[in-house]
This record gives sequence, C-alpha cells and structure tokens, in this order.
Amino acid sequence: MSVLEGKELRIVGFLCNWCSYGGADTAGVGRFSQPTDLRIVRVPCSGRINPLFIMKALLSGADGVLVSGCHPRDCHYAEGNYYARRRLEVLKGLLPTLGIDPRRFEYTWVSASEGQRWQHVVDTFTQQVHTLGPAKRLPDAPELAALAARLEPLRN
Amino acid sequence: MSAVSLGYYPGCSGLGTSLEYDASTRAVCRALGITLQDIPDWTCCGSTPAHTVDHVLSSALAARNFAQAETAGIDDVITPCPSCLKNLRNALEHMEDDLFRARVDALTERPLTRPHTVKSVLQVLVEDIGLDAIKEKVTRPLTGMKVVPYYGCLMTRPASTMRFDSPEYPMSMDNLLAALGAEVLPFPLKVECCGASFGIPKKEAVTRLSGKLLDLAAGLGAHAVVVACPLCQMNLDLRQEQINAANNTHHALPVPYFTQLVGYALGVPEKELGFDKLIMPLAPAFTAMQEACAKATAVAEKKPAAGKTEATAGGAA
Amino acid sequence: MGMQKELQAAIKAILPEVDCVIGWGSGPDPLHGAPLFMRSEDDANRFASGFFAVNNPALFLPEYKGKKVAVVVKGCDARSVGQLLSEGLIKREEVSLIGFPCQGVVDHDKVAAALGEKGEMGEVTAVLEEGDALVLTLRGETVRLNKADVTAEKCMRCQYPNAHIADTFVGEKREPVATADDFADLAVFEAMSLEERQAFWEKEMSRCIRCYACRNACPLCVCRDHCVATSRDPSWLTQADSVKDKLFFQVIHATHLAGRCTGCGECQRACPVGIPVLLLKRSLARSVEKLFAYRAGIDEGTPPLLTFTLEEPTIKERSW
Amino acid sequence: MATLRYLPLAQVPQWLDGLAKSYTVFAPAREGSAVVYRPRAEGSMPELTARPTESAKHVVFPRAHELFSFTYKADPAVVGKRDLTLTQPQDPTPTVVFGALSCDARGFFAFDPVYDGCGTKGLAKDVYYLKRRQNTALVVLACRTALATCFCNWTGGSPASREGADVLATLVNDGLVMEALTPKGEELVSGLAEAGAEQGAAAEASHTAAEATMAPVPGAPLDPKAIADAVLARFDDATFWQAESAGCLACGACTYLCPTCYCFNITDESNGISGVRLRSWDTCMASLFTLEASGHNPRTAKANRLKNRVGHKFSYYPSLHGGRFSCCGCGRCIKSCPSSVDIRRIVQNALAAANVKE
Amino acid sequence: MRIGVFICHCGSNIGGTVDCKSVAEESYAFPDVVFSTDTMYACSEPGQQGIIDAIKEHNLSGVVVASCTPRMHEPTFRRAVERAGLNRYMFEMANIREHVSWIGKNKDANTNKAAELVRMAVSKLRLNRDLHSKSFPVTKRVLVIGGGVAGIQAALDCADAGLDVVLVEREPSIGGKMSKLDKTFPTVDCSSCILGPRMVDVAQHPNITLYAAAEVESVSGYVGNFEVTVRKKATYVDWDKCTGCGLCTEKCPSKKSFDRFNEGVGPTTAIIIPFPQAIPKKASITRDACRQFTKGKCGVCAKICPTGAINYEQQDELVSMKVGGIVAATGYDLMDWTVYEEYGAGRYPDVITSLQYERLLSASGPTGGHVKRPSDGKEPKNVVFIQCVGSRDVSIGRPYCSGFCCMYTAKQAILTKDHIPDSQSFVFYMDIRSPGKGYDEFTRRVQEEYGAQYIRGRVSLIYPKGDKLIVRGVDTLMGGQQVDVEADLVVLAVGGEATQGSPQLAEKLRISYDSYGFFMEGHPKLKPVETNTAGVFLAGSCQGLKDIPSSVAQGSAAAAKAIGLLSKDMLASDPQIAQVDMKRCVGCGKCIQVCPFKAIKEVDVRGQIKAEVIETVCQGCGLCNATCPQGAVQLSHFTDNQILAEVEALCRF
Repeated sequence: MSVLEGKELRIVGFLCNWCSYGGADTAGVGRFSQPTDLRIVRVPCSGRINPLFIMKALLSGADGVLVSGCHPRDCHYAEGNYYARRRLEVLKGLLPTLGIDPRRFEYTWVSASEGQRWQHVVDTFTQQVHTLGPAKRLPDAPELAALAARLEPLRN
Repeated sequence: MSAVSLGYYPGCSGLGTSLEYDASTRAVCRALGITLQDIPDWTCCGSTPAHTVDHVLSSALAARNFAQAETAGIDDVITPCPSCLKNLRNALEHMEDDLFRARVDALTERPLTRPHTVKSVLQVLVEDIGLDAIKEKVTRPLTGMKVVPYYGCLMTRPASTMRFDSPEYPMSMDNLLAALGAEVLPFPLKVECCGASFGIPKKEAVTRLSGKLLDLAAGLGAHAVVVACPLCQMNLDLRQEQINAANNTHHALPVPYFTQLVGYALGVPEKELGFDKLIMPLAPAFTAMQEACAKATAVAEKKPAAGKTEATAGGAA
Repeated sequence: MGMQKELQAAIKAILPEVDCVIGWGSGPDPLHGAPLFMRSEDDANRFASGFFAVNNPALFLPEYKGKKVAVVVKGCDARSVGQLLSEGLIKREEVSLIGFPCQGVVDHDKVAAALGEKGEMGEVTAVLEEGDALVLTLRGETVRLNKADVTAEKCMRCQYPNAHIADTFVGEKREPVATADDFADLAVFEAMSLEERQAFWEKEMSRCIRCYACRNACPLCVCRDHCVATSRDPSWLTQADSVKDKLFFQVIHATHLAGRCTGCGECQRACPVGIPVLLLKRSLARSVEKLFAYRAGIDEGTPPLLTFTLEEPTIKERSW
Repeated sequence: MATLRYLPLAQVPQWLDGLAKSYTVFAPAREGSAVVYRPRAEGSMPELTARPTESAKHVVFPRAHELFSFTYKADPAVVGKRDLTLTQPQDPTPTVVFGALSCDARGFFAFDPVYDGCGTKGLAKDVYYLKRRQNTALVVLACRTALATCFCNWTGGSPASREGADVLATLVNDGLVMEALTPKGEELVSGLAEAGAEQGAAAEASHTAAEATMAPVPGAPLDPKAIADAVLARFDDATFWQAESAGCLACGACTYLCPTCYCFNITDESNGISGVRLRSWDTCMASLFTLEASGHNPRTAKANRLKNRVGHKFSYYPSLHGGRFSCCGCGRCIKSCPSSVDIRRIVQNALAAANVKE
Repeated sequence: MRIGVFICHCGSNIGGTVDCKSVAEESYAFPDVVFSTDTMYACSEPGQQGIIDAIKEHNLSGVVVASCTPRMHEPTFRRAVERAGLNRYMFEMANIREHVSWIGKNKDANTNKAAELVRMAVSKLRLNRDLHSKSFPVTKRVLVIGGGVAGIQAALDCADAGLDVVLVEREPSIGGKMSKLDKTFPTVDCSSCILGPRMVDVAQHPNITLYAAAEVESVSGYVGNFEVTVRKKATYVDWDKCTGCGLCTEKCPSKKSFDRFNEGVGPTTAIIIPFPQAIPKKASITRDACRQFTKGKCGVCAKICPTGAINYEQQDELVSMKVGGIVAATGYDLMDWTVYEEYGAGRYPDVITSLQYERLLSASGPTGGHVKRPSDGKEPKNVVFIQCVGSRDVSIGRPYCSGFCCMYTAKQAILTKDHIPDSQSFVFYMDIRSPGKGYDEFTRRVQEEYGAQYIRGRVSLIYPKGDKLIVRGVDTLMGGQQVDVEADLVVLAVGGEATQGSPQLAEKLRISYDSYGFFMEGHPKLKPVETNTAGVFLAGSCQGLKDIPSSVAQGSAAAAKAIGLLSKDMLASDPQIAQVDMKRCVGCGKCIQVCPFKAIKEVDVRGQIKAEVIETVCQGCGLCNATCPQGAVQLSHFTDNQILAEVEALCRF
C-alpha cells in the first residue's frame, strides 16, 4: 500500500544538504510541481554517499535511485563531489553486470538556486524510471518472504 | 573547398518574382564548383500562409520536400530564400519532438528516415566556400561601387533557428561584397523591416518602412542596395516608384541580389545573371563604379610614387 | 626441474636476512599445492614451484608487517604486492621479492571437468608433467590432459608473467601471452540480456554458503576481522540466507576493490562452491581502466577512487 | 538383515518423484563446479558420480533458521501501548535426503547430544533441531572409492558405513541395491522390488573394494584417547599453532562444509515494527565468534581459532561426549580449503610433538 | 525509545494538499512511536509548547516533526526539544512542505508520501544518539573582502567594536563604485562628500589593516580560525616611501593608458593615483602602458620621485593571516553591454554607459564636470537614456532587475538639466521601479520639474544619421507607436552583474553562488547576510544588486553578525562530525588520504596505527565515512546505520 499501486514507483534520492536539497526546497518554494515518486534522503555531502547505499536501495526493491550534489567546484566541503563523481560513475558501470538497467541510477548536480532545474531533473528521471517500469526484485530469503506475506494484512 | 554537391530548393518566388535570384544562384554555384541537384517535384515550403494557420500542416509541407529529397538521395539542402529557409528549419526543429513528428508523419506519404540540414546560399558561400576562395576567383572586381547590404528581417532571425551571423548586426554579406572589391557602406538598417508582409493589406506600411531604407541608403551615397531576400527585393525594387510617389522622393537605386554581383565579379556572363529582370536598372551603378575607378586611377597617376593601381573594371550591362 | 632448483637456491640465499620466505609446497593430493612458510633449509627443500603453485602469497604479507619477509611471486602475485605497496599497506623495505617467469597455473575446476566420468580429482594418485601435457594416474589408469585445457583463465590473458617488481629475478623473462586485456570474458557474459544476467546471479548466489573464503583469499581485503559483512554497526547485511544479502556482499567486496583489484582471481578460486565472483571485479577493472587509465598494481600513484581531478575528461556527465 | 531391494538407475527419478508426494526430497545436484544438496527438481536424475561439495547438514540445520517472527502493533486505545505478537514457523515437513554420504549420516551424531539436552536429563532440548532431525530420513549412497582427502576410518567410519543411515544404497552395475536400516527407511523402499542374490553380493563386494582404497589409520590401531591427549597437550604451544595456521585464511569454508560443525549465532532481523529471530551458522574461524560484549576478544589471532577448531573436534568435544570425535572424517575441510590446510596433518603433528616431548 | 510525531498543517500550506490527520494516525503504527498528533503551526509558540508538553507528558525520548524544510526550522525545533530536557539531536524532521505539499497535486499521493517521509525520519531517529559540542578558541580578527561602501561600513563597524580588521581591496584605492558617482539619489548630494570621510576613517583607524591592490589568494580553516593568504600585487611603487605627491603622474610621458577609474572616458598616464581622494593615496604603475616595461627604457618616474619609491623590480607579495570571520563585499560590475548590436555594440562613440556619464558629470572627472560628448566634445542638447540595458532581458540571459537603474537614470536626467539648462532628456523605460524612502517622489520630480520626457517602451535600434543618433523605440502608452528620437548623446542604464572573479572567490570561501555569480545567502528571508558556510558573511551587491543605503545597511548587518560571532572567546563545534571506532580501525589510512580538511591523523594505539579525528577541524562532510571499507569511521548523526535505516524504511516494503 505504500507505493500507490501502479501509479508510483519507488525512487530513492540521495541529496547533499547544501546544494541539491536546497535546490529541491527552492523548487518547492517556487511551487514547481513534480511527480510524487521520489523520496529524498538528506546527507551532508555527495561525498558522504557510499555507492553501496545506492546498491542497497536497488537490491532492496528501489526502482530507481537519483543522486544529486553540488556542481563541481561548488562543494561546500570543497572536494566531496569530485570523489562522488568518480565513485558514482564507476558504480553506474557495474550495474549492467549485475543485470540492473543502468538507467535506473543517475547522478547529477543541482545548486540551491536551481529550483527549476531540480524540477526538470525529477521530471526527467521519474519519466525514465517509469519507461523502464518496476524493477525485478531479487528474492528475499524464504523466511523473510513468508514473513512479508504474513504481515501484509497487518499493514492495512 | 573542393567540389560540393547539394540539394537545391528554389522556392516559389524562384519561379516567378525572383527568376534572377534563382538564375544567378545557379550560375554562381556553377562558377564555384558547387553542384546543385534540384529536389524532384518540390512543392511549397509551408511558409507564411500555412504557418500562420497550422504549424503541423506547415511542417508537413516542408517535410514533404525533405522526403522528396530523400528519394533523390539528398540529405543537405540549400535555398536562396530566407523565408523558405526559416520554415524548412522550423519544421526540422519541431520534428525533433516525437509527438509532433508523429502528427506530421500522419499527414505525409513518406516519413523522413534520415537527418537533414538546410542552409541559405549566403551561408554556404560565406562559411563553406569561404571568402578567400571567392576572392581568388574574382575576375571583375567591383572596385569603386558603393553598396549597402540589406539582409532583411529574416536572414539572421530568429537567431535560435537561423544560427547564422549576428541577428542584429550581421556582417557576412558586408564581408562578401567587400571581398568582391566593392566599397561597403555601414548600413545601420540592414536588418530592419521592409514591410513585406503588409505588401497587400497595408501598402502605406511598405512605403513608409521601405522608404526609410531607401532614404538612408541614398543618404549614405550608395550606388546599390544589395539584397538576399526575394520579398525585400520586390518591395525595394518593384515598389520603388510607389514609394517615391508616396514619400515625395526621387530615388533610382538599383536593388540587385548579392548573387548577381558575385556572379558578375566571378565573370559570369550578364545574361545568365538576369540583370534585365531588375526594375531599377543596374547600369548606373556600374557607371558610377567606373567613374569612381577612373577618378582613382587619375589621382594615382598624378602621384607617381603611389605605384600602379589595378583598374580592370569590366563593361556595364 | 632447473627453475625449482634455482628458486630454492635464491630462497636459501635470502633466508638468513628474513623472518621467513613465503612460497609454495605440496598439498594434500598431487594436484594441489599449498602455501609454504620457509624458515630453514629443510623448509626450502620442500619448496615446489610450477603448475600447481596457485596460491597468491601476497595475501599473507600484511600479517608480517614489522618483520622482514621474502616472498616468491608469480607475475600476478607481484601485482598484488605492487598494489599493497602503493596503498602503504606494506612497507617496501620489509619485503623482498623473488620473481620468476611464470608459465601459468592450474584451474582445478577445469581438471575436474576434464576428468568427468573418469573419476574425481581426489582419486588421482600421481601427476607427471610431460611438456604440454599432464599425465594423471587414477583408478590404476593414466589420463593425459592438455595443460592448455586446464590452465587458469587469468593465465590465458596474462600480460605480466614476469614479476614486474622483483629484488631477485630467477630465470629468463618470458614473453607475455597477451599485450592488452580485451575483457573477452566479460563479452561472453554480456551476450546475455540484463534479465538473464540477473537470473544468472540469482542462481549462482543461491548456493553461496557465506563462508567468506572469497574475501579472506583476497590479498587486498584489508579489513580482515572487521569486515562489514558480519558487523552489526554498521549493519549492511542480515544473517538471512537470501540471494539478496549474498549478492550484496559480492557487490560490497567488488566496490571496495574498485581501482584496487589486480585480477589475481583468488576470490573465485577460493570459492568452495564455484561461484564466478571475479566477474564483478573484472567489470569494475574494465571501467577503471577505461575511465582512469589505471591498472591496479602496475600503475604508480593513488588508486583512482581515492583521488580526483577537477575536470574528468572521460566522465560524460549526463546533460539533464 | 533386512530385505535387499533393487532399483534400476533408469527408475531413480520416477521413484523419487513418488517419494516427493509425501516428502520433501533433497538430492545432490551439480551446479557449476560444485555438487550441492538441493530440493530435487521433479524428474531429475541426482548426481551420483561426484561426491557433494557440501554436507547434507543444512537439511536438518538450515543456514539461517527462523525461530519465530514478531510484530509490534500499536494499540490505538492506550497511548504508547504496543502489543507483541509472536508467530512460530510451521513444523517441518517429512524430508528425505537421497544420496547423503555415510560420513554425512554419521555427522549428525556430533549434533545429537548437543541439541538433545547434551544427553543430560533436565537440560533443555532444542526442539527446532530435533523436529527436523526426527522428520528427516537419510538414504545413504555408499562410496565406491576413497578420495585422497578421506579419513572416515580415523573416526570409526567406513565408505559404506550403515551408521546413522535409514537406507544404504549401493551402486552396482546399472542400479541401486537398497538396504533399509530403520523403520523410516523401510517405509521409503518397501515398494521396491527385491534384489537378487548376485546383486546383493555385488553390493557387498563394492563395500569391500571401497574399504580397500582407504588409506590406513596412522599408527593403527586407532587410539582416540591418545589423539585427544596429544591435541590438548599442545594447548599452550603457541608456536605449534602459529605454524599450523600460517597458511590458513581464517574463512569459514571448512566449518560450513563440515557435517559436524554445529555452532550458531542468533540475530533479530527486523524492519520497523516486525522481524524474525534467526539462528544462523557461525564459525569459530571468525573473529566475531568470540567477540565479547565488553569488546574483549580472547581469540583475535587465527592461530587461536584454528586451535579451537581442531581442539574442539579431537579433544574438548570427546571429553564431554564419551570420547567421540566431533569429526566424521569426510575430508571436505581439506578438499575445499583454498589453502589446502590439512586437519589430519595437524593431528599427526600434534601426535608427533607429543611423542618427541614425552 | 519513545518517539513523538507531530504533523504540521502549516495552515493550508501543507494541510491543503496533505491529509495531516491521517498521516498522524498512520505514524502511530511506526516503531517506537508512542504519541502522534497533527498541529496547525508546529513552529509557532503554542506549537512548540505542544511539543514540549508532549515530551513531558508522555516521557518522550525523541521527536519527529513533519513540516517544512529542515534548512528552515530544524534549529527552532532542536531548541524546543532541548527546552524540554532532550538532547537537541534526538530530533528529526520530515520535509512534507517543500518536498511534498508544494510540489505534488494529488492529495492521496501526497499523504502517502508524507507518511513515508515520517517513517523514514522515525527509522533514523531510532538510531540517533545524544551529541555534545566541544568548544575551541577563536581568532578575534575579521577579513573584509572589498573596499566599496559596503565593505567600508563593515570594516568600520567591526573595528569600532574592537575587532582587528583586515580590509582587502583589488583596486589601488578603496571607494568602489560609489567613489565614481557624481551625486547620489534621491538627495542629490555629493557622493565623494559623504564617502570621502569614511574612506579617511578607514585609513586612520588603528584596528584596520588595509591592503589595496591586493586579492585573496586562498582560504582554509574553518569558522573562528580561518587561514587566509592575501596576494599584494606589484604596483612597482614602494608604498612605504610614496607620499602621494603626484609628481610622477604629472611627468609620466605615457599618457594613453586606459583610465579605469574614469571608465575609459579620456586617457590617463601609466603611473597613476586613481583619483584625488584615493585611499591609500599612493601611485601605482600600469605595467602594460609603462614605457619602462613595454620599451625597456624610460625611468622618468624613478628619476623624478623625491622619495625614491619607484621599484620596477617589485614582485607580488603573499601575506598570511588568521581570521575568525570573513565578510565578502565584492560588489558588482556593469555587464558588457556591447552584446547589444542594435545599440551599436560600441561602434558609436556617443552611446555611453551610465557610469561613464557619471564621470562626465563629475567635477573631478576628466571633463571637469562639463558634459561634452565623446565624439566631438560638443555639449549635447538631446540626451536619451535607455533603461534596462542588460536587465530584465531573457534574450541575453539577464532576467533579473538591477534595482538601482531607474533611480540613477532619474538622477542623471536631473543633473543633465542642471548642467545644461536648455537640454531635453528622454528616458525609455519598461517600468519605473522606485520603492524606497523618497524614491518615487524623486522620479516624479524629474518628470514634473525637470521636464524629462519618459517614454514607456523598449528601444529596438540606434543608428547614426549625420552627427545625430536616431533612437528608435516604441511608445507602448501611445498604442505601440514607433518613436524616433534624434539624440546628441545616448546614455545606457547598463545593469549590473556579479563582479569579475566572484565564482572563483566563492569557491575559495566554500560558499554557493547563483548562475549569475551572486553569492547565495543562508536564507533569503532569515539569513540575508549569512552564508551556509559558518563564519562567512555577505554585504552589498555581491549578494544581489542593491543601492547605497541597502549596501551600507548590509555592511552593518554583516559586521553585526561577525561581531556577534567573535564576541565569544570560545566557539562550540558542531558535534555532527566523524568518529573512529578504534577497535574496528585497521589503520589503512584511506580516510586520511581523502579528508579535505586534514582533520584525520594517524595515532599509535599500543603499537597499532589507528586513525583519529581532530574534532574541531572536522567539518562533517562524511567523505571518510564513505571511504572507510569497514565503516570504522562513522559520521555522527549520519551514520551508515542511520542512512541504511532510511533506505530500508523506503525499500523493504
């Protein structure tokens, strides 16, 4: 029930506090309407984003993951986004080997003033993920899968 | 630049009011080693009358011409007329949107299968052939002829579509004419409106707007107003008498196409350039040019130290 | 064999200077070698190089930090040593390397497959190397195998058979088998669709027993006892017997090795249930080579993911 | 001796399909380069030539065993009140392992005393284990040869040992001679045709031939007490264990493939309001195995951990459980060790050291 | 843990498109939540009291508020939970306004999303721990970058408050744009009369160290203790010896140097004192124009200087210092208006900028205050002003209003009439924007009393006709009629842009800037002079174009912030920093390698190498955390487990 069945897909965003989270706020202040699929996890810096967070999300059932940080040269911590750029690019290259469509993961740079750009990014990425449809999920352990089934009625 | 082969779209005026533009374009291209291949069974570009009514329909007309070009194996097209150019480009731009393209495709028999480009003759001469290459081939320089280049409103605008030269103060035709040897006068109104669209419904707009152009050109002492657009040419040339009458002026400024002057300078015989189609005769311009030349030569001869001045002006029409 | 004697001589020569010399000895059956830690001439006499000297002795070096040790290295082992050095995980002055021209090592899975119905590897009682052939005795019969058919994949694409860093090099350097890595193995894998690849991992990982031999056999896994695989803080994995957790561990291992893995293949060899875990690291190595022109263990400098440049000409950032 | 029955090889899949109607059937399957016990796919022929890489213990003692699941549900009536619901997992279904090895069957003897109240009255019994143990029948496939890593004879076993098996199956020519050893076993094979006398003889001959391929026990006759003492005698000999563990990677392959290793960890895996309590395999070769809540760890070095593994199997366990080793000599720990650590050699070196010093 | 959840309606801001009540109900089922409610304005006094009361009544140990962005009210609510006795870090926010109610149209989807964001926040909060700040000493010195009117104000205010001030100015003199102005609106008083004394105050203040002809080379460190290096550019004049007598400028034979101070209206000498009131009043040599440098021989100034101050060998000099706070007041430049081809793109000498016109009007300018047009030195009669040149023009990427042009154009029209009584001014404008004390009255006066003719419309073309310029525009109030005005002089009210080098300085200061190069304030309303980098403040037009009163006000505001910051002897560090689990650290050194702040060092713990975080240096970026393979370094408040909990709260359902 969490995901609006058939309408929303599960998209997780990791945003740096200083630029992109601010950009998403700016988009909100500007009332730039966006699809509702995205859920944002706030982190201090894109350099904080361990690529494994993205893998964790993708392997745990996310249909898409979006990372956004400060533009190169603008990092609040001077260098975090440079490391992020390398690590995320390498991660993107690994996804096809795991059988995951690399279009399910994107990273980009949005500054705190770029509300409109943030809207565009969210629009574009959400559309991209919807084009791909729901991701195939890896099976949980049988006991966890059974648990999930048993708990289903409790959630409503 | 070696031999170039391009698709050619003459546009409707090329068959009627601007026969001389079409003829001189073909002649110039021939002289410069550009092979023009006419788009087979070309039709209206979808310009003014169509695009004010329906963008899809207008683009479909343009798209049909590209589809026709494909049948002849043509991808890259040139056209002399800036209005045609604008609409052909517009159509290609619009069709980058899949939805729009689908609506166009629904109207045409043959959807486009390949990417296309379209350029103006002016752009090809200036950018692809190059001024140096043209200069090298000049056999009859226009030394002494004072000209003002008049680009018209469309040649460089809208800037995002035409992507050619400065939208407000272009210099490409200035430079081209200078390369032919002419004395190019700075013409601040080079992209001002001539009133073309009002030619039928509001003639007084034409006489006012075009009149201002002619006044300034004459005021600058130009021998000719050189144009690149069939509509401009028609207003300034065909209607010059009407303008004179309305404004109480007495202009007799020839309004040749730039291709005609390029052709002349390259040594193309006048009859291939359609000089006779111009209402305001070009001959006085050549006369003025020769007089200026003669004067210059005389001055030069009086000053032996100045060395030899080249004066190889040819005959006038 | 000449090489064996020469190496033994080199080992004996260095023994007095070091705490021990790490190399190879014989294993529980004729097809298996085992790591050997030599402290005496007697130990050195048990040294056995050659086709069955598969283990990567670089694995043990960090354990000996603070002591001086010598290590006999194949070309691939030397790459691991090179990477450990460039990351400062071992000290150059504490390690002495004895290199030799490696002729390739065995792949036991290939031997097992080649034997097929003829018997199991554990039934082999004797092995003789005759030129390009291996002559095995089992169930009282002899079986000839073509060495090339049972050589490890990494050797088939080996660019560095001669230890590129060696304090002592025994024998003549040999020509490498390949001049560049064409990642042909990945091409084979990538012939599968994305869905098939996902199904592939699902199937392969389902038999993982989470013994972490892959991790512990990796010379560059530095976390050792503190791996996130089993820690609860941070808690990246559950203890559930799920493909998701098992595959995720492989992703963790691979990403931790991105730009560091030298492709020695020990992870895959160590896997008791034969899961092709090297593939993920190969994929990353290809990306790293393409993006940063970096080959771990060979190229000098900081591993690419621990540094950056202001402009990244090879990274085409997406134009949104 | 019970009636011998005969099952032509060609009919094995069909017979197993029949069993699958009343049992969950596990059988060896080849996957990649490994042979593992899998819930059998209908109609498939089990792998009968190569011996399984892993033991069959996970059938009775799953790698991660759900003990129960739990849910906290908010009570809307009382602020802050949570109702905890515990749910027991379903009882295990009757299960058959077809193609277990005799060492696998004997391996459970190391489990039984531990999970059955340590054989001592009044100590808790582990119902999770016992239910599965009782519900599982083992069809043992007699080994026809010994491998270089086999040493079941050290622990009182043999390639065709009947100990712990419910049925002993012996491959002869193109069929299996089946010998039911327990009522559970009898139930499985009762429908099969009786074996002929020559088939019985062939089975017997196979057993003898297999026995002949076993390497003899070193310093025969076997003296478990001497081994236990020799291993214990090395308890304080750090140098000994450092040398023995030098090549060890400290991974868990040996313990997880071992039919007798029974150690576990318990974790709650929860997400939000609900979760499961899991009992999962643990390995004494891992550092975390002995990490205490205080942060202290008595076994940080792999030498200590290897000492525990060998000591436990050959000394400490026997001292608690009637002298029996917690090792069945299957040799999987040697065969699959990435570093070829050989537990036999460690024991022998301990014996040798004992002889030298005494 | 006992968690309380508060769902804020924010009036109808959230409540309008999110069913807050049902989000609160759903939240009650989340783990460890023992209390949940919806509230109209969580940030209001009763809203905060409600949270405090609930903490006490239900013995809550953690609080989640779902409302606006944490960038807005996180500090507010942290203080509230602190007042109730909780540690301020036992608090999480779910942003259901900017990220939900304001951007999503579907109420069901919004409500669902809001509940999920609350679940994420609850999941993270369950792993939050009490965090405590450490304190560290501060350096009581302020760096002010830029010596325009805003920087001067900030420097003087800080210095008067007793702080040491270092003022760095790029040009050879302070004064900025204001020093170039003839008069100021709306009082039409003399610019240099009001600015001059302030400049002198700067020079004479014992607490101010002035570096003119200098730029900030690098900045490192952190709030309270920045390390700054300033590059003093070579002026080829030893300023310790120069007395500012001006003899050199009189004798300099190179007289065709571009006059920066006078905006290129007339040339100047190669060695200059920019203007008579310059502070410091010292000469400097323009290298490119100086014959000694271009031709290798001259040396007139060296010969003539009475104090021997000329030094052709002088090199740039780097000066390092420690400061506690930084005020950026770098101002603006006029945009390059020559992109406007229709205005001649610089081809017509009598089309000039407003700042050039100021110099023509100024009594201390090159024409001595006589308005003479550049082409022929004639006094213009018809002066046309064109507003919004480079402002409010999307077509050249300048959509913003420069804010001050309407006013200075009006002022210039008045001054034109004052200087040339028989002149006529025409002003082409888009809108007259004159909000400010006495501003609108001023723009009326110029029309009503001074007869300036205001034409509402844009100019499409300027072209020369004889010695006149024809300005063609449209009069939109006359039915869109085309108007041609014959002008003798055209003055373009050129808009401003962030001064050259702004992005580079922002990068050094680690502050953000917008796409036009203006520095980003911490919050558009509530933190107008603060930045997101603690200890760095903004004053004047570098933050966005503004007029003199606003610049001065901001200078004082920034100074107040800096004074407030440095009024304490010790600062509290942010406890959201990295921490090393010594037991799990294997000493591989990867964290040390990547730390941008050198905040991690190697330590020897009983013979083993371990990493240790220097608490006051760590800025909490978490790069080390993402780098450490075994996760032995964890960023407090953003630990792996906390982020994983958020991910799992989203994905495992």
